Amino acid sequence: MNWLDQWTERRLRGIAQRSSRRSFLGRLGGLLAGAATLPLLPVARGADKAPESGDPTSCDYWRYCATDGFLCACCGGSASSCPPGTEMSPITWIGTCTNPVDNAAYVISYNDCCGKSACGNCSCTRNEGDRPIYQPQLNNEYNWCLGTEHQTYNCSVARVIGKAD
Amino acid sequence: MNWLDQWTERRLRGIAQRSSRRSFLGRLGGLLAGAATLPLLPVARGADKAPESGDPTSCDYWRYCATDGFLCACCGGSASSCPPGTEMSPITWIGTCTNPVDNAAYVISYNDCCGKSACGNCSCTRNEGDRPIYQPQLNNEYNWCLGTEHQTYNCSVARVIGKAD
Amino acid sequence: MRVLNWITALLLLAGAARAEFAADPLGQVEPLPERWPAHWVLVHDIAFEHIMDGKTVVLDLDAETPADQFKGMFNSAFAAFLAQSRTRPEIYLAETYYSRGTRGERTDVLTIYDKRSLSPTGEVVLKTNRAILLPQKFSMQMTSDDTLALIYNFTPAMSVSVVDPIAKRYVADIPIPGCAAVFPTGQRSFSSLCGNGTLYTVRLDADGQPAGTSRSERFFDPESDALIEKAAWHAGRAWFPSYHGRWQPVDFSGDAPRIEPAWSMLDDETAGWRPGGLAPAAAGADGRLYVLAHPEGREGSHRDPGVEVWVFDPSARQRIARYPLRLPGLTLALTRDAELLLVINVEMQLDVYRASDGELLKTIAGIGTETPLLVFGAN
Amino acid sequence: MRVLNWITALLLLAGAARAEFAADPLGQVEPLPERWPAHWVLVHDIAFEHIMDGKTVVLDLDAETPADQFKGMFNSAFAAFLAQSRTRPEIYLAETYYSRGTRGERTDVLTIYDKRSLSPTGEVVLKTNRAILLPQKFSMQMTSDDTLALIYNFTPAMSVSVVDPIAKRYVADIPIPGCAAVFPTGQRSFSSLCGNGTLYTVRLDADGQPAGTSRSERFFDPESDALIEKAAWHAGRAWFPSYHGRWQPVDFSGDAPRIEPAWSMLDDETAGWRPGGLAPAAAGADGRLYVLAHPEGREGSHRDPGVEVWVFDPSARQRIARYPLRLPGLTLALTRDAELLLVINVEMQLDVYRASDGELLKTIAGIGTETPLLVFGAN
Repeated sequence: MNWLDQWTERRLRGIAQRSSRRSFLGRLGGLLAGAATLPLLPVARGADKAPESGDPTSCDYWRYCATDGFLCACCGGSASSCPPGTEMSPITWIGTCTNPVDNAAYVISYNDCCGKSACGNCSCTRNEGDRPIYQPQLNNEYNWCLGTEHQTYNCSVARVIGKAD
Repeated sequence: MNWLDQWTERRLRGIAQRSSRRSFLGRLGGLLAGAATLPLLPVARGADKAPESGDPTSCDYWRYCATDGFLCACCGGSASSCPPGTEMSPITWIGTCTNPVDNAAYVISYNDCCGKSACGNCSCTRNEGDRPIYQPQLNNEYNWCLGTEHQTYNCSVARVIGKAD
Repeated sequence: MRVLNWITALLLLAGAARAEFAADPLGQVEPLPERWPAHWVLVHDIAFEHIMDGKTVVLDLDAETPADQFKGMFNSAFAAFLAQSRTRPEIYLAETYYSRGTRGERTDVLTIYDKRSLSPTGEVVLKTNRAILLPQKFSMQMTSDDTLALIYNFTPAMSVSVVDPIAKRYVADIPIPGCAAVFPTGQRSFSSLCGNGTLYTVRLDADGQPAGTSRSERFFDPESDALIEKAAWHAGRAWFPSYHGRWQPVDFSGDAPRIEPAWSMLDDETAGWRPGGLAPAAAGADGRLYVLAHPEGREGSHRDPGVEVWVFDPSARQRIARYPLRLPGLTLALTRDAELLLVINVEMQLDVYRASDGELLKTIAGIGTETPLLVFGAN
Repeated sequence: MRVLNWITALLLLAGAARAEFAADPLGQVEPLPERWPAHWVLVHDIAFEHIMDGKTVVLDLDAETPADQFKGMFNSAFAAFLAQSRTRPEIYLAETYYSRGTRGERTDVLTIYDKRSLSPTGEVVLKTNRAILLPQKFSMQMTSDDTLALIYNFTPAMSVSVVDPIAKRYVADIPIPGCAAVFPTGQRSFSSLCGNGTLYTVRLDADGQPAGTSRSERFFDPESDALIEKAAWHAGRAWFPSYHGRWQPVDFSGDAPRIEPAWSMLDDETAGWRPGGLAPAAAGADGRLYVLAHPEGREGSHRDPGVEVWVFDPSARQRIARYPLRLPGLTLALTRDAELLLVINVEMQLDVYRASDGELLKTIAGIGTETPLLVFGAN
């Protein structure tokens, strides 16, 4: 993006956040693994949980490598739970993110929380891996509040559902 | 307002515009006559119409001495007509404004145009003469889209309905 | 079919993953406590440019970051009225909807939200005569016994709707000609302020129907020095600020309001100042009074923001402090423990001051609100 | 009663005044012409933060001031789809409403607006399966004979609703499995782009019911170089930009689409550039193609705004101009006479360029819009 000066880049980020997923969302597929930017730390691991580090209210948090929308952790929910009074969409898109603690790849399910207006906090968006609307499982222009009582979009969570390998 | 520095005054204007009549409106009564700030000009007058000068899209326009809201002249209407697709409220508040051309006082009817969301253009608001909600005919916190099919507020007009004297 | 394949694949993937891994559960939604902590507040964002889609945000003022402060939100449509129950974990909204957003058929409802879930748990359909006006506290109130919601109507005919939120029943529409707002009176009565300078009081029977009315003597002159209906309220007593800077106390604890002597907010050093703002006055649980004040008051400045908050001891009828504000404030409120003074400033941020000495503790912004004009301490 | 007195007084006053003075009439509402001038445009503001309350603003680009440019507006709810009739003075919106704003019962409707009044003159209730996605042109189209509206649905099952706006009748819901968007084909058929790299075409009979389907050969590879469905469109022909900078023309004027040879937008001097934006491509009435382009394209940059507009002559398959933009642009469109090039820039303003030489003519802002993502020339 070095063809854009810093001003423009800032603008772009704002626009990307406002337009692309602010309400329309839905990175599917997660073809891209997020790069591990932290050193591998020796950490005690539970047998069946991903080890944790980082701030779930920050867009840099490792689970968000393929997220797109408002982070529920800034909206009264958490990285994996919805804010009070919303409903989690059962239809989801999947990403594969590298955990900086064990440098292993995990399968992440990005579920939307639905039934209230836009939360408006902690926009976090990227278009990598996004494909046109005829490949819905890879498209983030759709509102993915589907299979819920209401289609109104509030925010998105990032649930760890397994190891990728 | 000289106790407020220019920054604050600018803010205040914005807030006054946003909060007080941006959607809630309704200066009634028009107890105050706007001051004539332009010199008296010799102008040919029709027998039964107020002579005109000034810009109906500007908050300084003489008819707006007691207006409060978005100016319909900036919203697809005019100083005295509603934008396409809206409905003019028959319940109105009245002001008395001095016409700078003949220096005479005219009775102005401030009607709201209703049935669509806020126009958003040319906010124009003052609280002089405003009294609490138990004196509705003098209050601009009410939404005055009353007697219309819908109560949604779009903008306000300023109709000359007579000479005050 | 492609979509079905894809969903099947996802389910298989998720299933396979789950078999060997404790996945984060699907469908988890955060609960809230039944009794909200003393430093939680409700910020009502009327969303002027999109008034059909207003909202109320629940904030924990003790938390450090905006993300931690934000506990949740609920929609609040078309300049909704908001009141909290004192005995049930419930919030009531009087809202207006149109079948086609901004047009179509109008439906007014009392919506009941559960504080534990921030979900609507019921509604009562109202007449379509709710007043639509700038949000303020006394447009909807609960009766003192917490059994009935009282909603101010304006068409421009003025009346009060009585609604039973427990039985979810619309009870009555009581005319209050020439009067406005609702002040809970006694156990089950209400009063309204009238354009002729009186208070009009309606007593309700066990069913919530009007059982008698009374009118006070004329105790103020709306022409010379109007009382601002946005009163400070504590323990059944209101202190109305006036345009020219008096406090007018009224005791609403009995079946008929008792008008008490008015006294001045001003002294030599504050001559010419006036109260102002959208919610200019508040009272603490400790009985202190707070008011937003600005100098060089003039006709029309009664909604100008205050550059100071003044603190009064009403029993001594005396000002005990002047707090300069970081930014001029439009709206004033307190947490229920009277520890924190809440000010919506002209930048539409929430400034939190220590009530005891006026020290600025924090400024809360970046919580997704646009025109948050009213704030309530959680009760 | 007080209110009645006041109203009576007003009426008397108005009546008295009228008797001796030609008052401005009560209730006057501006009309619009049946055929809108060539330089009028429709700006669709999705209002992201308040998506239930989006709107479309009608602008006259020849006017000098924002006040004169603003001809009117109409609400457009929940990321509405918008299409204009070519033979009737009508605009169609596919909208979604909830009975309680953001919740309650969902109703999808095709709303019919009269261009002369900007009032809704009718609606057709739809199934509740309309796709809700970022606004784009090919989510709703009229058939080429201008008799039927075609609406893209996604639940995630993919289908197309056929609606007769003249008879105000919902006609059919036609599955298009694995395919998306609608491209009018022949007189009364439509095609959709499919995830397997084909076009799927449905022929409609006189009643608007499906009368036959066909599928093209596989003509693109979504994995290696996806076609962007937001095509430039002119006279029954589409030019799809691809992620990597090809134009893929398709002739939709016959009963089955005819795939034409693709060609590259790029040359040595623009290696590495890519098309991008929310509406990256447009065609003029003169047949020229326009595309928003940005350098240093990479995976994920296909919705980055363009820093230049490139102009192509499709018959010569050749770029004929590069226009640098004042600010990077997200959305591109043209007036119907192809004279004005419309660019929604990253500041959410509308920049108007002369299409023939790329000169910036004016920037339109301050028209009450927030996130105006799509713009249409009036037809």
